[in-house]
Amino acid sequence: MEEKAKDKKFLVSVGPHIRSNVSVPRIMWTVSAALAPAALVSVYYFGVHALLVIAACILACMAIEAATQKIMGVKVSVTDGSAFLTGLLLGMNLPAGVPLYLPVIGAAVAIVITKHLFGGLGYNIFNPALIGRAFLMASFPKLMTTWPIPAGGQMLVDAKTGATPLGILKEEGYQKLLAHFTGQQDMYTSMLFGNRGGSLGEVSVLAILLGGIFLIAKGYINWQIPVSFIGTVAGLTWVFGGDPVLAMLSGGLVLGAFFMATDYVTVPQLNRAQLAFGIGCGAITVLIRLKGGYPEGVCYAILLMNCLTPLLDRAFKPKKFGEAKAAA
Amino acid sequence: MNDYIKITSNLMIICATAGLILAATWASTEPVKVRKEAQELEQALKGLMPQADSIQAVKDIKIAGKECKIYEAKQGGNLTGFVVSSYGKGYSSYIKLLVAIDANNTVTAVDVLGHAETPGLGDQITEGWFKDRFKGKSLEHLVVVKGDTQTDVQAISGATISSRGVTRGVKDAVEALKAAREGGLK
Amino acid sequence: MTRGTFEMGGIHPPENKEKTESLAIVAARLPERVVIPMAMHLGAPAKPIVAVGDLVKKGQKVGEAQGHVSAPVHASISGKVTAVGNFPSPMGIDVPAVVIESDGLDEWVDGLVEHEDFMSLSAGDLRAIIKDAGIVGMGGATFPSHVKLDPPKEKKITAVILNGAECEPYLTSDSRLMEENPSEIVEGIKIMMNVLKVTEGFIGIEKNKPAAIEKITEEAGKVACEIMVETHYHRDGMVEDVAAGCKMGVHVLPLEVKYPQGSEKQLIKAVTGREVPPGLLPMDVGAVVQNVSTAAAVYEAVRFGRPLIDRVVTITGPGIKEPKNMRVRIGTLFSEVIEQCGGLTDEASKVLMGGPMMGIAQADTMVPVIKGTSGIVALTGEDAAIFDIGPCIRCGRCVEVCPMGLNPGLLGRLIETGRFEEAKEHGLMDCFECGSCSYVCPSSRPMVQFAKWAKRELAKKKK
Amino acid sequence: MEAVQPNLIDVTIKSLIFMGSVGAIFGIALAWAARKFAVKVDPRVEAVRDVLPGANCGACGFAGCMGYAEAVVGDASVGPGMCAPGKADVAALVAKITGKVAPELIPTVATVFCRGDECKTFKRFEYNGVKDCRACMLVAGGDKSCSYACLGYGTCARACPFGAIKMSADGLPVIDREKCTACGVCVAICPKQVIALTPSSKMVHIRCSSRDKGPAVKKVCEIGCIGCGLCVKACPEGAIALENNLAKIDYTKCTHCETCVQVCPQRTIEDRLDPAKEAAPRIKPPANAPVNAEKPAE
Amino acid sequence: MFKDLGTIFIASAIINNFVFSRYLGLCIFFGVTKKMETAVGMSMTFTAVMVISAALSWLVYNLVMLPLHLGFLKIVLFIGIVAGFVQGADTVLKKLNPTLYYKLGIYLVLITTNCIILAVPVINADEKYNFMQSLTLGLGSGAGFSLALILMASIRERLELANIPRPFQGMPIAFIVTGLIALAFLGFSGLITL
Amino acid sequence: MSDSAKISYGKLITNGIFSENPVFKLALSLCPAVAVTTSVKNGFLMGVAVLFVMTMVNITVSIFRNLINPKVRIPAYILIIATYVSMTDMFMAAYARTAYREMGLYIQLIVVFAIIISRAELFASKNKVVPSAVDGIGMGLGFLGALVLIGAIRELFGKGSLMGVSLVGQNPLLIAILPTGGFFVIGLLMGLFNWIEIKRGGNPSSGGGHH
Ligand SMILES: Cc1cc2nc3c(=O)[nH]c(=O)nc-3n(C[C@H](O)[C@H](O)[C@H](O)COP(=O)(O)O)c2cc1C
Ligand SMILES: Cc1cc2nc3c(=O)[nH]c(=O)nc-3n(C[C@H](O)[C@H](O)[C@H](O)COP(=O)(O)O)c2cc1C
Ligand SMILES: Cc1cc2nc3c(=O)[nH]c(=O)nc-3n(C[C@H](O)[C@H](O)[C@H](O)COP(=O)(O)O)c2cc1C
Ligand SMILES: Cc1cc2nc3c(=O)[nH]c(=O)nc-3n(C[C@H](O)[C@H](O)[C@H](O)CO)c2cc1C
Ligand code: SF4
Ligand code: SF4
Ligand code: SF4
Ligand code: SF4
Ligand code: FES
Repeated sequence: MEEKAKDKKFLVSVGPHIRSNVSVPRIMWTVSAALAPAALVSVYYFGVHALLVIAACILACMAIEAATQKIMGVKVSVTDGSAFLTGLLLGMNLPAGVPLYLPVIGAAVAIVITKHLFGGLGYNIFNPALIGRAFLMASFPKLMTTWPIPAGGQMLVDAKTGATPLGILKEEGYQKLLAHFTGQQDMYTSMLFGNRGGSLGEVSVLAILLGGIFLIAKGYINWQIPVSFIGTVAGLTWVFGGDPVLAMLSGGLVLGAFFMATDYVTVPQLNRAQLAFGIGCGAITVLIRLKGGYPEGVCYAILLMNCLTPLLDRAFKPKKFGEAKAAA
Repeated sequence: MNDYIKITSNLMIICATAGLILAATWASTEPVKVRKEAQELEQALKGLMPQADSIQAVKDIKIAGKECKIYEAKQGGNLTGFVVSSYGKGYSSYIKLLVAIDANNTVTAVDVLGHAETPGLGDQITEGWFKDRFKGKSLEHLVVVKGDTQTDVQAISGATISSRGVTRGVKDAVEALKAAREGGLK
Repeated sequence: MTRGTFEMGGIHPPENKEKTESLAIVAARLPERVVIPMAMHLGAPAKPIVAVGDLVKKGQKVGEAQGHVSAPVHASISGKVTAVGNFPSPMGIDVPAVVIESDGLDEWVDGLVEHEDFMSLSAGDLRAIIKDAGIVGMGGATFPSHVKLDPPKEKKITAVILNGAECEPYLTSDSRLMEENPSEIVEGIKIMMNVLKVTEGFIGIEKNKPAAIEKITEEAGKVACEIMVETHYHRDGMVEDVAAGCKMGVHVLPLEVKYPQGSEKQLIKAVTGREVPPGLLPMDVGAVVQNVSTAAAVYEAVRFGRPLIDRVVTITGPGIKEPKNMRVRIGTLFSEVIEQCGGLTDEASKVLMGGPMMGIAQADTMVPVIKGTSGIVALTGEDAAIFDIGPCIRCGRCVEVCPMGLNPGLLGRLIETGRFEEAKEHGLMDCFECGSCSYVCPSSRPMVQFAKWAKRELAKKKK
Repeated sequence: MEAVQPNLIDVTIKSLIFMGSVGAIFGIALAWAARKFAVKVDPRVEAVRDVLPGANCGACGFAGCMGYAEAVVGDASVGPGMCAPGKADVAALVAKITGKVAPELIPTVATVFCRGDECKTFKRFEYNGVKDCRACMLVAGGDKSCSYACLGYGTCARACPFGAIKMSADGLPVIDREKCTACGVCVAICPKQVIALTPSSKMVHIRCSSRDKGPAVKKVCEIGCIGCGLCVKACPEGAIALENNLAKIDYTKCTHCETCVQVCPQRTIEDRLDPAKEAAPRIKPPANAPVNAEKPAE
Repeated sequence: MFKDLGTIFIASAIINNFVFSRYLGLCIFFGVTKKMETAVGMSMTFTAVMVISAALSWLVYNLVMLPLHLGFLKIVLFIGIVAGFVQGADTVLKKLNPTLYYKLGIYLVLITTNCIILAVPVINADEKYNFMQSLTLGLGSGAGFSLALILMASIRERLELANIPRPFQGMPIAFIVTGLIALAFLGFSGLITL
Repeated sequence: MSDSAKISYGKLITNGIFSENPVFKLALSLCPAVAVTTSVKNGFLMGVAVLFVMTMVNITVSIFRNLINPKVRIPAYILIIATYVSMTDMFMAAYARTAYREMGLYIQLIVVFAIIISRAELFASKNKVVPSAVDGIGMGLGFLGALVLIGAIRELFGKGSLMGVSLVGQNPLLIAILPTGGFFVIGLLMGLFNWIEIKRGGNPSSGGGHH
C-alpha cells in the first residue's frame, strides 16, 4: 500500500479542463488600473491630502478584509483586488479634506457590514463603497459636505464655502452657477477636465470616461448600464427644463455609472435587466437632484436600485434555447 | 342561540367596561392635559411678547395647509404686536413655530414649538443663537444665505434645509399677517 | 438557408490542433492484450457470451446487446479470452469486460457478409446490419446508432446531418478521417439517408478544416444522382421496397468556428435553423445527427460486413512527446497507445479521454480505448493547474456564453446549497454539460460537476 | 384644541352607550359568522404538532412535522411512533393524543462503518472539484483508495439537522451519540452508504464496509475487514457472520464480551464503550506500530 | 385635490415608506419575508384589510365619535374594528373559500399585531384627513408595505444562497439588510414630508 | 407550560429576560425597539409603559379567562389591551408631557405589540393570576432590558452621552441615533448573542419571527 501511495498521481476533475485567462484578481486589478488615471487627476488637483485619503481607504479596506477573514476562519483573499478596488472607490467618493479616521470607519462599514456579514465577495446585496459613503454621510454630514477647493488652475466655485457645482445649482440656481464661469462653453470644459470642486472622483470626468471606455472595450463591463444611466439623467433633466450637458458632467454621475453601477455583484446579470437598472438609477438621481434634500443623488440612486436587483433578476431571465419555438 | 348571547354579552361587557374605565380616566386626565397645554402655549406666547399683558387669538389662518392662528398682543389695551403660529417644511418634518411680529411687520422673535429634525443637525434650530438670527428681519431679508451674513438669515452649516424650513415658516407667517391686516384686521 | 452557426452563446477556446491536424492517420501496433468493456455505449450493457479460455477471432461477437437501446461488442483482435470480470473503464467506474490475449494472427472471423450494391438493401436490413456491427455514436455520446435510425413512425425525419464540427480543442481525428477517407463518409451518410428515406443530407464542418471541407465537398458532388429505395405501404398491409430514381443530395456546410458547434442541438440549429425545444429530441424537429466517424463505420459495416473494432484516436497535448493520429483497436490500453507516441512527458499531470472541454480525466492510464474515444489528451502543469474555485461574483459571463440560455452561475449556487429541485425549475435538465460556462468563469466554478451531481441526485430521488 | 369641558356623567353615559353598542354590533356579527360559517377542525392535529420536536427533518416520511401530525390524526394506518428524533417519549404522547398504541421502540444511533481515515488509506488521484462526497462520487467514484470507504468530504456532517456529526482532523465523521436522534438523514445522504443506525445500547461494531476480498483490502486500507473469519469462529454467542467477505454482527446476540475485538488481526472491530476516544485527533502511526495504538489493551 | 391624493399615495408608498422611513410594521416585515410566496400573500391580505379598516375607522370616528366628543376612545375603537373585522373575515373565509383561507388565512391573525394597521387610522384622525385622503393613505401604506415585503423577500431569497456567517443567519442579517435599505432610503429625505 | 403548579417564578422571569427575550430572541415588538431607543431614557420609559400594560393585561386576562368565549378570544384580549394602553396614553399626555411628545405615536402602538397578545393567549389564558402576573413582569422586564441596552449603545455612539450625561464630544457617530443605526445595533447585538451561544455549544434559535 505504501508503495502505491507514492506513485505520481494524476489530477482528476470534471470537465472542462481548461479555463479562459480571465480571473477574479485580473478583473479587479484591471478595473483598479482603469481608475488610476482619475485618481491621479484628483491628486493633482487636490494635493497630497487627497493621496492620503485614497491611500487610507485602500489600506484600511485591505487590512480590515484580511483581519475579518482571519477572524471568521475563512481563506484570506485580499490579493484578489476586490478590497483594493472597494477602497479606491470609497476614496474617490470622499471629499479631499476629510480627517483620516473617516476612511477607516467607512472601510470598516464597507468591508465588514456590507460585504463579510453577507458571506464575502460575491454575496453582498449592496455596493460596499457606496454604503461606506452613505454611512459616513449620515454620521458626519458636516465633514462630508465640506469641499476643499481644487488647488490647480483658476477656481470656479464660491471661494467661501467651496460648494460643488450641483450644490450651487441647488442653492442658488443655474444663472448663479453660470456666473462662476466665463460662459457655458467654459463651464462645460472646466467640468470635463476636472477644474471644479467635489469629491475626489468627481473632478475629472475625462479621465473616468477614458477608464470606462477601456473597460467596455475589454469586455469587463457592459455598455448597458452606463449608457442608460447617463442617458436617463440627461433626458429627464432636459424634460424638466434643466441643462442636460451640465447634468451629465456634474456630480458623481460618470464615476457612478461606469464604475459603481457596474459592480457585478450588486447589479442584475442580464443585459435587459441592466438597462432597466440604469434607467431606474437615472430616474432616482434626477428626482433627488431636482426635488430632494441633497444636491446629488447618484450614490443613493445606485443603492436604492441595489435593493431592487434581486427582483430584477427574478423578472428578467435568459431566453432558453428552443423555448420560443416550443411556444409557437 | 346560546352562542349569540354569550359572544355578544362577552364583547358588550368588555366594551362597556372599557368605555367606563376610559371615560373615567379621560374625565380625570383631560382637564389636566388641557390646562397644561394652555399653560405651555401661554408661556411660549409670553416668552415672545414679554411686555404684553394679554394675548388673544383673533384669526384662524392656514399656513402650509395646516391650521394656524394669529394672536394679538396688548399691553394695557395698546397693541404691541402679533404672534403668529406657523409651520415650515424642514428636512424630515414640519417644524412648528411661533413668530412674534411687530406692527411694522418686522420679526421680533421666533420660537420653535415642535419638530422632528435630525438630532445634532436640524435640531440646532431650537438653539437661541439661531432663533436670534430672525430678530429684526423684515420680509425682504427673510432669505437663507450660506456663509456669513448679518442682513439675511445665515444657515446653520450642515442643516441648510432645516434653516430654510424655519425661514419659510417665518416668512409665511409675516405674509399671512400682512394679508390679514390688509384684509381688515386693524 | 442558414447562418452556419447557432446564435446564442458559445466560446472560442484556443484550438491547439496544429500539432496533429496535418499528421496522417497511422495504424497502431497490434496490441498483445485488449480489455473490451461491455458498456461502451449508452443504455444497457452487453452481456458477455464468451468464457475464459475461449478462442475468438477478430470481429467475433463477444457481448450480446441487451434490449433495444444497447449494442453488441466484438473482439478487436484474434486470440484467447483470459478473463471475464470487472475492469476499470475510462468512464471512471469499473464495468464488466472481456480480456483477450492476442495470438498475433489478427484473423477476421468467418462469414463476414459483403454488399456491393448496398444501396438496394431495404431499410430493415440495413438497420439490422448496423445494429449487429455494434455501431454507436463515435462523437462521444456513444448512443447506439441503430436506435437513432429507427425513429417512431409519427416522427417524420427530413434531414440527416453528419457532425464534422470537431469543435473540441486539440482533437483532429474526425478532420483527418474526412480528409483521408471522404468517400467512406459520404457513402455512410447515403446509407443512413436510405434507411430514413431522407433525400437531403448535410455535413457540417467547422471552417478551420478547409482541407476536409474541400475533400468532402468533392465527394459529395458525386452523389448527384443515385438510386434510392422507397418503401411503399399498400392498403392491404403489404410493404414493398421500390427503386425510385435520383433524389438524393448531400450538402456540405462550412460552420463558424465556435464551441460547442458540434453539439447536436446547436448543429441542428446551424444547419436547419430549427431549435429543439427543451426536453425534446432532434427527431422531434425531423433531424438525425451522426458523427462523421460513425458514418464511416456504417459504411464499413454495410459494405464489408465488418463490425466496429477500431477507431481513429488523436493522441496529443503538451504532455505527449510525439502527438499522433492513430487507428487504434478498441480495447487497447491507454498506456500502450501513449507509449507508441513516445510516452508522457514528466510534466504531464492530467490525462483525458476526449478533448479538454468535455473529456473525462483519468485516474490511471490502465484503461482501454472504447468506441467513443476520439482522443487522448495529456495536459501539463500550466494547462492543468488546480482550479482555485471561488465564489460566484455574478459577472454574467456564464449567462452570456451558455448556448442553452441558462443561468449557470445560479444553477451552480442552487446545487451547491442542495436545492436540486429548484435547479431543475431553472432549467438544469436542459444543460448538456458543454462546460462553456466553467471555461469563462473568472472564479473557475465547476458548473459541469454541479450539473452532473444534481442530475444524479434528482434521478436518485425519482427512484 | 377644542376645550371640551369633560363632564364625568355625560361622558360616562355616552361612552357606555357607544362602546356598548359597538360591542353589541361586533358581538352579534361575530356570533352570527361563527355559527353560520362554522367549520370543524380536529384540535388533535395541533396537539400532535405541539409535541413533535419541530425539526422538520422528514424522518417520519411526511412533509415536515405538520404533515406527520395531519397524517397520524387523519389516517388510522399511520403509527404514532414514526418520529425518530422524538424517540419513545414523543411516540407515547402522540399515541395518547390519537388513541393509538405506541410501539416499542429500540433506541438507535448512527454509526459510521468505515475507519479508513486519511492515514489508513490513500488517495488514488488528486481530486479538484466540489468538496462534497456526492459530487466527488462523480469523479471516478471518489478519490479514496478503497472504493467502499468514506470519502471524508463531510456531506453527512453538513446534512445532520441536529449538528451531531463533526469531521475528525483526518477526515472521518464522528457522531456525537448524545446529539444524534437517529433521524437517518445521514444514512440516506451518504453516497458510500457507510452510515447505518445501530441499537444505542450496542457498542461493538465491525466498522468496515468493504466487500472486497482480503488481499484487495490489504492493498488499499490498513484497517479494513479482510473477511478472515477469525471473529466468526471466536464469538461465543455466534453473533458474527461473514457476508460478501465482510463480517457482520447480529446485535440481538452481541453481549459486549469483546472476544472478537481481541482476535481481529486487522483491528477493524471496535468497542466504543468510551466514545470520547473516538473524537480524539489521531496522528499517523509509525510504520510498524500496532495500527490501533491509542486503544487501551483489554 | 388629485394632486394632493397623488402626493399622499406616493409619499406613503415610496418616499416615506412606512417600513424604511417610519420604521413601523417591522414584526410582520421580518416575520413573513422569508419566502416570496408568503410575502405576496401577506401583501394582498394586508392591503385589503388596511383599506377597509381605514374606511370603517374614518366613518365611525368622524360620523359618530367626534360629534359625541368621544375622541379619546379612538385607540380602542380602531383596533377593535381591525380585530373584529379580521376575526369575521377569518371565520367567513375558512368556510367559503378554504383554499384561499389556507393561502391567506394565516396572515389575517398576524395583521392585528401590525403597527401600521393602527398607525394609519390614528394618523388619519390626527391629521384630520377627509374620507378620500384617508382611503388614499390606507391604500398607499398598503402598497408601500407590500413593496417593502416583496423587496425584502426577494433579497432574502438571494441571501438563502449566500454564505452568511452562522451567528448572523436569520434575523440578524435581516436587520442589517433593513438598516442598509433604510440607509439608501435616506436619499429620499427632504423630498415630501407628510 | 400550561401546568402552572410546576412553574418557578424565578424561571419565568429569567425566561423573559434571556432565553425568550421578546426583542432579541422572539423578534417581536420591533418597531419601538428601533424607533424610540435613541437614548436610555426613552428606551426606559417605553419599556416601563410596556411592562405596566403587559402585567396588567396578563392579570386581567387571567382573572377572566374562564368567562371569555374562545370564539372571540382575540378581539376580547385586544380590547383589554387597548383599554390599558389608552389609559397609559392619557396619563402620559397629562403628567409626562415631554416624554409623551417624544414617543407620541409609539405609546398608542403598544396596542398591537404582538408580545402582549401572545403572552395573553399563550400564558395568561391558561394560568392562574399570580404566575400570569409574574410572566408579564418577566417578559416586560426582558423588553425593558432590551430597550435600555439598545438605547444605551445608541446614545453612547450617537450622542456621546449616557443617560443624558455627556461623555465624549458631540455626536461621535450620528448614524447610531438615526433609525438606520437602530437596525444595525439590533442586528449586531443579535449576531453577538448568537455567537456567544454558539461558542457555548448551543444551537441558536435563528430568531423566530412573530407568534
Ligand atoms: C498592486 C497590483 C497591481 C496589479 N495590477 C494588475 C493589472 O492592472 N492587471 C492585471 O491583469 N494584473 C494585475 N496585477 C496582478 C494580479 O495580482 C494577479 O496576479 C493577476 O491578475 C491574476 O492573474 P491570473 O489569475 O490570471 O493568473 C496586479 C497585482 C498587484 C499586486
Ligand atoms: C442622516 C442625515 C440627517 C440630516 N438631517 C438634516 C437636518 O436635520 N436638517 C438639515 O437641514 N439637513 C439635514 N441633513 C442634510 C445634509 O446635512 C445636507 O447636506 C445639508 O442640509 C446641506 O447643508 P449645508 O450646505 O449647510 O451643509 C441630514 C443628512 C443626513 C445624512
Ligand atoms: C458540447 C458538445 C460538443 C460536441 N461536439 C461534437 C463534435 O465536435 N463532433 C461530434 O461529432 N460530436 C460532438 N458532440 C456530440 C453530438 O452532440 C452528438 O451526440 C453527435 O454528433 C451525434 O453523433 P454520434 O451519435 O454519431 O456520435 C458534442 C456534444 C456536446 C454536448
Ligand atoms: C466593474 C466593477 C465595478 C466595481 N464597483 C465596485 C464598487 O462600486 N464598489 C465596491 O465596493 N466594489 C466594487 N467592485 C469590486 C467588487 O465587485 C466588490 O468589492 C464586491 O461588491 C464585493 O463583494 C467592482 C468590481 C468590478 C469588476
Ligand atoms: S461566470 Fe462564474 S462568476 Fe460569473 S456569473 Fe457565472 S458563475 Fe458567477
Ligand atoms: S454546461 Fe450547461 S449551463 Fe454550462 S454553458 Fe453548457 S449548457 Fe449552459
Ligand atoms: S460518511 Fe459518507 S457522507 Fe459522511 S463524509 Fe463519509 S462519505 Fe461523506
Ligand atoms: S447523526 Fe445521522 S441519524 Fe443522527 S441525528 Fe444526525 S443525521 Fe440524524
Ligand atoms: S411592533 Fe410589531 S409591527 Fe410594530
